[in-house]
Amino acid sequence: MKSSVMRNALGWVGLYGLWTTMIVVTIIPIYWMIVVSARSRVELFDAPTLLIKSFYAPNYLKPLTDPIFQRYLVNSLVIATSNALLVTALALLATYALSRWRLPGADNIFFWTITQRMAPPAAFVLPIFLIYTRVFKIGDWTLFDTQLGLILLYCVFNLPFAVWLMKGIMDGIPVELDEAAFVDGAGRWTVLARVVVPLVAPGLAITFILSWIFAWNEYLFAANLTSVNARTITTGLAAFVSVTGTNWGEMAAVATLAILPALIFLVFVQRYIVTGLTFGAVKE
Amino acid sequence: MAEPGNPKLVAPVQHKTRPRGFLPIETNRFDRIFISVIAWIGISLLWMRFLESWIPLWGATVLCLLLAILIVRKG
Amino acid sequence: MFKHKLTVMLGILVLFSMVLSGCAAAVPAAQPAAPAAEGEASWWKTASQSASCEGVTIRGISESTPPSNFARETLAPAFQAETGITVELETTSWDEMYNKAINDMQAGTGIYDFVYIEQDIIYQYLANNYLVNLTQLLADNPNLASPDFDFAKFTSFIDNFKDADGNIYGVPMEAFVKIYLYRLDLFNDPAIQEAFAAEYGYDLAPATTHQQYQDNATFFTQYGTDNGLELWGTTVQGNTGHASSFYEFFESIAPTFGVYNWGINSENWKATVENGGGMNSDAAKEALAFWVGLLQYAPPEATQSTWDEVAASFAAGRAAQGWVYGENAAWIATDPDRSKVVGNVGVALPPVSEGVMEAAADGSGYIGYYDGGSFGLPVSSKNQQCTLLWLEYIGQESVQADWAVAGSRIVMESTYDDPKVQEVDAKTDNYYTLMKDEGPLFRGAPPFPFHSALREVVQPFIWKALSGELTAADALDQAAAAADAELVNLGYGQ
Amino acid sequence: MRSNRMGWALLAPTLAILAVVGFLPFLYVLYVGLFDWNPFSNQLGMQWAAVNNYRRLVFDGAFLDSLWRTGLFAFVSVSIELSLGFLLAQTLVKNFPGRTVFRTLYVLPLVMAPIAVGATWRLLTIPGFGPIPYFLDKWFGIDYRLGTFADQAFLTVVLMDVWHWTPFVTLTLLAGLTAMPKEPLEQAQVDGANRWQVFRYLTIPMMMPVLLTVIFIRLMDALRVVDEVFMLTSGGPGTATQFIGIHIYRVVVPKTDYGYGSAMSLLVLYFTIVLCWLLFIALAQVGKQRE
Repeated sequence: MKSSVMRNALGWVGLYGLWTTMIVVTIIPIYWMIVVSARSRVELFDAPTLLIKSFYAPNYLKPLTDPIFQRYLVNSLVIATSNALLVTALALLATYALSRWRLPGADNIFFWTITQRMAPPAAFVLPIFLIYTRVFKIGDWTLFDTQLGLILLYCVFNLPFAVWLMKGIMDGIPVELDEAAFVDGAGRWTVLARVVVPLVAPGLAITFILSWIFAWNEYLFAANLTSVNARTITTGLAAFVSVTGTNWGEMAAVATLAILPALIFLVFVQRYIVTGLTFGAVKE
Repeated sequence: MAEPGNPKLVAPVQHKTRPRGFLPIETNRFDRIFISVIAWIGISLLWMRFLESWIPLWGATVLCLLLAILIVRKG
Repeated sequence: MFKHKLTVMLGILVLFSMVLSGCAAAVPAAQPAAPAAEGEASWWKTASQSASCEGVTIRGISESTPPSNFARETLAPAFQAETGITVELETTSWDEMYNKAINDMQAGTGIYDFVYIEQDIIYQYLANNYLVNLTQLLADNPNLASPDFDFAKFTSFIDNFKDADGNIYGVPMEAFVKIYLYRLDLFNDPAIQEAFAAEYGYDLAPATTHQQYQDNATFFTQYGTDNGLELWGTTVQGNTGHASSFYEFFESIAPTFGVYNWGINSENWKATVENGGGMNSDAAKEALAFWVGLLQYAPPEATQSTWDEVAASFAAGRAAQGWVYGENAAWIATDPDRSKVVGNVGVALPPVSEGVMEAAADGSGYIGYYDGGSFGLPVSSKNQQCTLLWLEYIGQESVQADWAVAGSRIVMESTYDDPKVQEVDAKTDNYYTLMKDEGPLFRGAPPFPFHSALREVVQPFIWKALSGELTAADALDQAAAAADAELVNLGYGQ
Repeated sequence: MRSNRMGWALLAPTLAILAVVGFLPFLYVLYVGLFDWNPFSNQLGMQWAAVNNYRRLVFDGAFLDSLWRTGLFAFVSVSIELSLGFLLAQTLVKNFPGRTVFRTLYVLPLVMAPIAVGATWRLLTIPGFGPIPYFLDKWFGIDYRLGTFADQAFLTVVLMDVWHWTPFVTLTLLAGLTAMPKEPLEQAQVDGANRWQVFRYLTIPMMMPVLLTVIFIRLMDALRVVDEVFMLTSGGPGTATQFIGIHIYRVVVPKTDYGYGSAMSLLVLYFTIVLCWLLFIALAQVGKQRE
């Protein structure tokens, strides 16, 4: 009895020890970023201390009051949100189709689509650039440097993933439920909206979140397929590494600003992640 | 995991499979074509690295073509 | 309940993004209002109207540097007020700028109406016929030739942007030399001078030979250690994963040892000594060994430093001397918000081996890097006439002085005499004067059309020498062999 | 029976988008990979090269080194992420005071852009103002310079990847553990199995599909890592952290060797597909066995 109490206590100590360590290790880099963002250029090379002694506001104010930076922020929000919505909707339709119809060849589609995410991206910049500027061209309008261009492009990375996530969850919804609704006289779309969607909602939520985070964070294509109008905040980050002395403070401030929306977002929806992220691999 | 008859376990999409061939896994036609292509590329690369100084690449192509036919029909 | 929440959340997000889209559309509209034209229409207005450029938007790309930012923030709005032409200048990182400009010109898509051309890449662009002949374009459009613009007013730096027939392909927008900076407060401290003389038997001074440079570096590193200071003897632009270290070695260090043009023989396009090149010559090996040896007297961040961080290290007071790009000289010497060594920056010519200074003086050699860039007009541009006006606008004498103060760059002779520039000159230990007088001793990158391809092949060996993985001699032997192979691969020197 | 037309119609938008922005570029890369094409070489334009690019590739030491280095990186970092993630996920299954707080703080790195992760770690590791070199030197006397020591650079990159991605692994495994039926575990404990036995013979087999899925996803992304490593070390010192994504970037972008770079890219894609396909087959087999 006594030993079991001991073991229990040890277990608690171990548990909290482990987690405290993990949290400290996790937080320090982010915290350091904030520390740096609060320092002016001349303070940067002072001996490292983990305390924020003073707050150098221009690091934040300069980007925040710069209309160009504001545009980056808005673009990022629009692109990430639209892309996540598009991906979630398409994945819902696609997995519903895959799960409820016997489509010849469809069971191979999943692997084929996910292979698109595997390619090293650098070599694909040129072809996509050419397609955007040459093929999608109406008069002077092209997909280059438009929000739509990036929204569509990110589907390549997010859709296969989303289909994968949703497929397992969709397969877990009994067909009988659909059929019962059909018997009651509901149409296909009604069934989808009233029966299926509520049941797969956690999956939709997690699909939305992961797509959103990816689209918010992507850099290489955003940098190469935009010029002035559709640039995103990650490209702004890279631009802060400029010639006359790297603007570490300002860069840290921008990086901090860049994770804020994602962070707020994550805190609100975090609890759905655990229910949605099973990839259908474990069926009850 | 669950009792028979549970609708969840009826795979909603049936694999269009044939009785097992010599490959260790169940395959449909797409899978076998895919395996053939993978094998083709792999053999050609190895051929270029190790054998091409003695036998031209056509050797690999012929070999792979035969292998592909075998896999697609009997795999 | 879950469904309800989710719907609300999605609804809010949709609404949010729609509102934001609206904002996004509104942002570009918030341009500074054009000041009303005074009196009769200016020459710019007339020219713009005659080419029906009013309301046209031209777009350019450049590196995010102070000169480019000045062009974007100050010159572009002023130009728009004069002509009604909107200039959208995209300023981004160095790598990205090249990638996008080349993609655009290669594919002929015409996204950019003007691009930044660094002095070292122009030969690649000319070989591919990417650029419009500006001399010709001006001659063809006499109505667009501004009386305030003349190629002859530029410094000789403009020669970098000429083809064999003397036609000009770019309007210079920045130019500077890579200079030897040292700390006046340290070098002029009597106590330090005494200690130095006692140890080395000669007087402390900015180095004119490599041995002296090394002595200075050794001394100040020791001085820093003894006094518990965060001070080292020299900077080294020695990033072991970035092109900047390649450039420092081949364009700043090697020439001072008499190894020019990256050690490549331009007669037969060979790099190895066996084939008539000089990349692995004894002088080059000595140069690399000297430079890598400096790392022990450099602050620990040296092997992660590009041109940016070298300037930052020097500005933070962590180095007593070093090779620093001249574009940084002004802010290091004058801006107390960014620099701890304001007022203490000395400027001198870099140390050289015997005979190199003489070779530089008679034009057969050079002692360092004269860098800079221009704005050029891609053939694929759809608004060539309107862009020509913009290029002439930035090439007027009247806009140069403020630009020079903002970005420590000078492209015209007359700018040196401007009082604003002379004021900064006094604060920077006469950097501008030195650039004016001694500029001809420096030279830009050799006119190689294969510049970046070859750099990519050679630089890993320089990185490995810096990280100690290879000795200087081995690194250059391997680099030269690799360069020979790549040149053949690129179709040069079969 | 329902007609298939409706099913295809629902799939159509997905397939159309993937075909245009995914498959079409792939075909173009395939095409370019058969040419010698460098706009800055002496011969302008594309020169037909058949499979010569691939022939060069299989003998290209720098490429093969980089491939091997990437494999090592992916193996090491995914192994660590998996073991650590599994451990943490298991502690999170039980409810304990503070669990939600821990979990929320712990997933912060997940939302950071790779490029911001690289920047953050650079701030941490720069000698002169980063705390890591400072404290390593002060407390342990370790000379820590990413630009000089290859091993330190490689380890730091692995550590950064672990820091960035273990939260994702943990969450996925946690979701799997949460969804796992409880009865067999309880039954086993009643039958007197010890913890290790339960873990080895029940948890692991039941979690196999989730584990394989996680490995699949992480492997796929680790093999094409670019942004954060490029920001932290730019592939240095020398080529110590020049993973294949960076290597290809250098060939395609600064070197503008489009033909060779495309071939390289496809070869890497091939290896990744084969690796992931094997995992996928394993996943399907596990799935079948359980039914």
